[in-house]
Amino acid sequence: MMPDLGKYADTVLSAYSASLLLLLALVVLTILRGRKVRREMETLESRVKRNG
Amino acid sequence: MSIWEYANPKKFLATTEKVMPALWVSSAVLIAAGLIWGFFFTPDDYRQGSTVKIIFLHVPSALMAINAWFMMLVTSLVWVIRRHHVSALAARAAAPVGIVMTVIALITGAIWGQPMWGTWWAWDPRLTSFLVLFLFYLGYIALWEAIDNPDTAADLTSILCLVGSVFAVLSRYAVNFWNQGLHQGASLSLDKKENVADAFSNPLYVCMAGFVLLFIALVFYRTGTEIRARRIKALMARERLEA
Amino acid sequence: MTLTVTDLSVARGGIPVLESVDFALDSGKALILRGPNGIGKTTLLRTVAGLQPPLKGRVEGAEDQIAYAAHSDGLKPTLTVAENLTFWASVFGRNGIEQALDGFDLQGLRDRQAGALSAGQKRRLGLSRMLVTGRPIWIMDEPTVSLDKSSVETFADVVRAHLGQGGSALIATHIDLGLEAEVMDVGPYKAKPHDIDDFDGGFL
Amino acid sequence: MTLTVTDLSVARGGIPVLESVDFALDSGKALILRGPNGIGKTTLLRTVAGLQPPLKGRVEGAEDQIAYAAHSDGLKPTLTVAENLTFWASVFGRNGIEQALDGFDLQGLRDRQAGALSAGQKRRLGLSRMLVTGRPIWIMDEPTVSLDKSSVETFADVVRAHLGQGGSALIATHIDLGLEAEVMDVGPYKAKPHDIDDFDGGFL
Amino acid sequence: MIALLMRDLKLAFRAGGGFGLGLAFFLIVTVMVPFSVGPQSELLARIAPGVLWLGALLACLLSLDRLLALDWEDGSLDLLATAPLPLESTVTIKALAHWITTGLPLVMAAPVLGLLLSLPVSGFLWLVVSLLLGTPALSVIGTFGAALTVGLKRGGLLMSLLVMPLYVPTLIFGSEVARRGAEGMTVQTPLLMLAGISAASIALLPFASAAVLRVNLR
Amino acid sequence: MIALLMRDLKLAFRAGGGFGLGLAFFLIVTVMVPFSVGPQSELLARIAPGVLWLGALLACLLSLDRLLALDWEDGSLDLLATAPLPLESTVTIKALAHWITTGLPLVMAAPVLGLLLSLPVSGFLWLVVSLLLGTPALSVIGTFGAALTVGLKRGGLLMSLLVMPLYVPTLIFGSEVARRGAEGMTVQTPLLMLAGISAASIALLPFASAAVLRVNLR
Ligand code: HEM
Ligand SMILES: Nc1ncnc2c1ncn2[C@@H]1O[C@H](COP(=O)(O)OP(=O)(O)OP(=O)(O)O)[C@@H](O)[C@H]1O
Ligand SMILES: Nc1ncnc2c1ncn2[C@@H]1O[C@H](COP(=O)(O)OP(=O)(O)OP(=O)(O)O)[C@@H](O)[C@H]1O
Ligand SMILES: [Mg+2]
Ligand SMILES: [Mg+2]
Repeated sequence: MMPDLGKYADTVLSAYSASLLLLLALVVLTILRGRKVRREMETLESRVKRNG
Repeated sequence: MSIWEYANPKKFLATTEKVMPALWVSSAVLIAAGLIWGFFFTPDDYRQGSTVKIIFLHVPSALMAINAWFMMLVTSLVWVIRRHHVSALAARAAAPVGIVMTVIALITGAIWGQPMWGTWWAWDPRLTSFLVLFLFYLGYIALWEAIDNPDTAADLTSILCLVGSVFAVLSRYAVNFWNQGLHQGASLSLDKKENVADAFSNPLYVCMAGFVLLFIALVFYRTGTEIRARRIKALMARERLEA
Repeated sequence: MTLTVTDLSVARGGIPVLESVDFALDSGKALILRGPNGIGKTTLLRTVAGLQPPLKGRVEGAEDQIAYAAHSDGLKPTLTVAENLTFWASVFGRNGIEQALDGFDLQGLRDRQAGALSAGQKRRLGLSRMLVTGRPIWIMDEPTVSLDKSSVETFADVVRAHLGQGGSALIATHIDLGLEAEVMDVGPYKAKPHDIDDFDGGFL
Repeated sequence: MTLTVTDLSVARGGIPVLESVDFALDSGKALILRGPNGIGKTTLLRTVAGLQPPLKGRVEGAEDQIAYAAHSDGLKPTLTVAENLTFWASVFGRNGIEQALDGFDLQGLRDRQAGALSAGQKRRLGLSRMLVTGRPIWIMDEPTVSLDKSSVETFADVVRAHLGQGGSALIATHIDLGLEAEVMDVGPYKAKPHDIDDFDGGFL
Repeated sequence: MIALLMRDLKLAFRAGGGFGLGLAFFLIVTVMVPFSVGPQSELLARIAPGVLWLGALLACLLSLDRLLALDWEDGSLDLLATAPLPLESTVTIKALAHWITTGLPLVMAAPVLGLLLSLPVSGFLWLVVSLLLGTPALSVIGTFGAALTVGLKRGGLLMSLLVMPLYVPTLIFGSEVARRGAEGMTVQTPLLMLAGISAASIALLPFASAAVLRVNLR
Repeated sequence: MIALLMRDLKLAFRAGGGFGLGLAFFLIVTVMVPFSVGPQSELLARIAPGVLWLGALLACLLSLDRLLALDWEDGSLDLLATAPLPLESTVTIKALAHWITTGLPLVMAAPVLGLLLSLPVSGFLWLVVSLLLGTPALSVIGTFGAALTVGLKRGGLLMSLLVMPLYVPTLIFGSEVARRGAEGMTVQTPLLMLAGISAASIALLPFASAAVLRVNLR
């Protein structure tokens, strides 16, 4: 399954893991903040509507 | 029916809401496919050994790092000229994505450099100009964060983006003049002599397409978030007026 | 030389504070703005003076006619009183600061550094700056802050003399200046909340 | 808990401005200082508050009893109203800012950043700081600058309540606060020019 | 006291509060060195420990001018002086907040920047150790400089001028430790001196700073 | 216009006005370099042109934050904006005043400091020429940065962050001229580029600065 990376295994694997980690972190943070802001906006909208 | 219609925040939210799932899925599929293809099913390079596999992350991220700045330049111009709020917010949304891409290109490059050039870092022009690009991103983001008033921030950051782009190009030339480099030439160019072998180029194209889609997805989503954040600010201000 | 403000809406920090303000200020007249703290007087004055763009509406007759006195006086603490005034006079292409010094009773402080003045003395110097601009329309934001009773009277005299020479003045203040001037309460112009479903560039 | 000032001479920038000031301030009482601009009220208050040393004379009963409100309010523009007050409360080892917020009608502005307040709102916040210190003697330098009429009344009410609880207040002001308090004109204490032959430590 | 520390940290982390800017300055100075002295990595490796120390010192220095001046301008210092907190603790806490928001991030960033300047592998450990020992001294000494110049409008540059000579011993011993470390030599003597300077500054300077501040307030 | 220039110069020369402080900073940075990288004169000679350019650049940068911020804080900028002077000339004059009080003294002091760092004799001429051509660009670019951050309390460090990358081309070509000069090589190409950057910045950037200032004033 795993291809033979030879003597550069560390190099290649660390490059892949660092990059994927960064990408994942970017996506996750983006979505978390998006959700939070969306929730805040909805509560605020309903409150404002209720108050007139 | 002009594209400026999408500059209305509500319309923008409604439209992107519809295409978001497709964007997420297709970018994930393309990136996964490209990386798996590249990682498991390409041969080692005769000179670089298995390190050549890093190219599937390195080149797409470098590409997007530059293109993200370019997109910010365009949206900043649109804001300066036509004053569409969504445009300014899109620039704001793209900057963190761009800086992460820059960091990925720098990190993968540094890791790749260790076995190939025997050093993590060299002051090669291409590497150096990427570092300068990183600094531009940093300054741009810091300026957005430092200013309260969103319209002021949009105006200032877009002028910074315009002036900064000119100076970024200038630095590219300066750096080229200052040091001859170690780095690869443009291997995907039409100049066949330098070109990467076909075995690598196809999965590379797939990865590049995936990164482009991921960038679009992230920017759409983040722009939506920025729009909502602006609306929260405006709503709170309105409440204040009533109080 | 009339300053006309038509249907003016002004915003602070991106938020509308006053809407549809209308007034005209003829030469020889003064207009006093009143209203509770935070209603938007400062914002209105800055917009009329051209320091910030209006949300809506127009300001006419202001171009190069206005001298503006804000909360802060634009004084350099290391320059003397006379040097400060001379600078502002020459920026406005004029010379002669004696009249300004006399007007606010500053002759005795003439060679004192501005940084070594008391709060009220600084304010008097800041106000005397209006006299060296040679501009006909004076816009002043709470000009009498820190002034004692007699200085307030001096100030009123100077404004009266300015009006007598065909100038005009727009003043925001909380106290009674003893000027014979029209008074406008800005309270009624307070911006009304927008309809929140109208989700446009203003994000409301 | 009486604040006693005996034969106090104060100087600003090395130059004596007021001489031989005497007064006593009992708890439950307020003393209002008046005098033309530049006479030395600010200097006197800073000396009494212990921020600068007197030239001569003594201030008794001030140690750790004084809360001082200067021209500037010590507000951080990036902290909210509540955060600003909470900070000052804990510096003085107390907690609970509700009463201060209520006193100056700031509940509605509680979560607003202090930098986004109008001049009068800032001033109200600065004054409400006095309430969270828990100190009995309030020393205030022109506290009502920028305040509108109704805020001045609120302020007077707060001071009255403070006096009622056994506190005292020393206030320099040019306007009429509507407080039932003793008024002291500092004019007569103006420092007389020394005899220039008397060439001593003061170089005069 | 904790309230003051918390407030200062909060202010630093708020938008425009200045957290991370010292770091950014450090980064930028380091990046600019190759632009100015040229890209040869053998030359860069030789000057790397010195450049990193100098960069850290400048970054500290530049973030000092907001340490007390902001509190002075808005009147907070006057009010703090009448508060029940002794001025000695106030300045100590301010120095601590400065170190947490500036010194500590510099220490953590230094190895990454060492990479950029081709610092030899053997040098990383001692670079970090020397910065960890030296930056607290930089903060405390800097607080003294800030207290000296607090009354002056934009005293920033004057303060740099006053503080720089005071920084000389710390800089000499600190960069000596880093340099010897990079060259594989023994670091004991300069390390002890550095530790001594730090300890003495932290113990004694706050009294001087408080005294100076008292003079400036009146 | 002349009144504004005169006032700015007068303010700079008054006590606490900041004249000479940029110079002092330049001096100190240069003096601290041997402390941090070690005293070998052959090494110092090699890095001398670069260090002098970097020092000059930092000195310029640090004196920028008082360029507009003081006028902003005391309300002068508001008043200047309502005066009959177009904002473009105001910022140009401010940049000029900055150059006269900071850039010019740096140019004149550089040869002396070159001596301290054992700069080769051949290097002095081109060092001075490159600084003379480059410092005006530094002032104009810096004015843009100062205008961007003028509304922020103590925007000093943020300003450094924004301005530094903009300084990169000037620094590269400037120090390249000085370096080549010191090594006796031909300097024509970088010299032309440096002159071009200076001329273009002076011609165009004031418009950007004025635009930014207008945004900040409202
Ligand atoms: C931190 C170090 C590095 C940085 C910042 C960097 C940056 C870049 C950039 C900006 C590109 C251009 C992408 C594009 O324009 O499409 C690129 C492409 C490339 N890099 Fe790197 N690189 C680094 C290190 C390396 C190393 C060590 C190697 C391998 C020895 C390498 C191999 C390549 C290859 C093969 C390409 C594709 C060339 C092309 O299509 O233009 N890079 N890199
Ligand atoms: N930066 C800001 N962001 C958001 N709102 C602000 C900002 N600055 C001021 N405001 C608000 O705008 C409103 C108008 O302020 P303005 O300073 O014009 O009031 P004013 O009438 O001059 O009050 P005062 O009499 O107290 O000076 C106030 O409610 C204030 O809280
Ligand atoms: N730094 C200084 N050096 C010398 N004299 C000064 C200095 N600062 C203020 N003065 C002078 O000291 C005197 C007292 O000033 P002070 O500020 O105490 O007056 P004040 O009564 O508070 O006036 P106001 O009502 O205007 O606030 C004034 O005449 C002033 O000109
Ligand atoms: Mg106001
Ligand atoms: Mg006073």
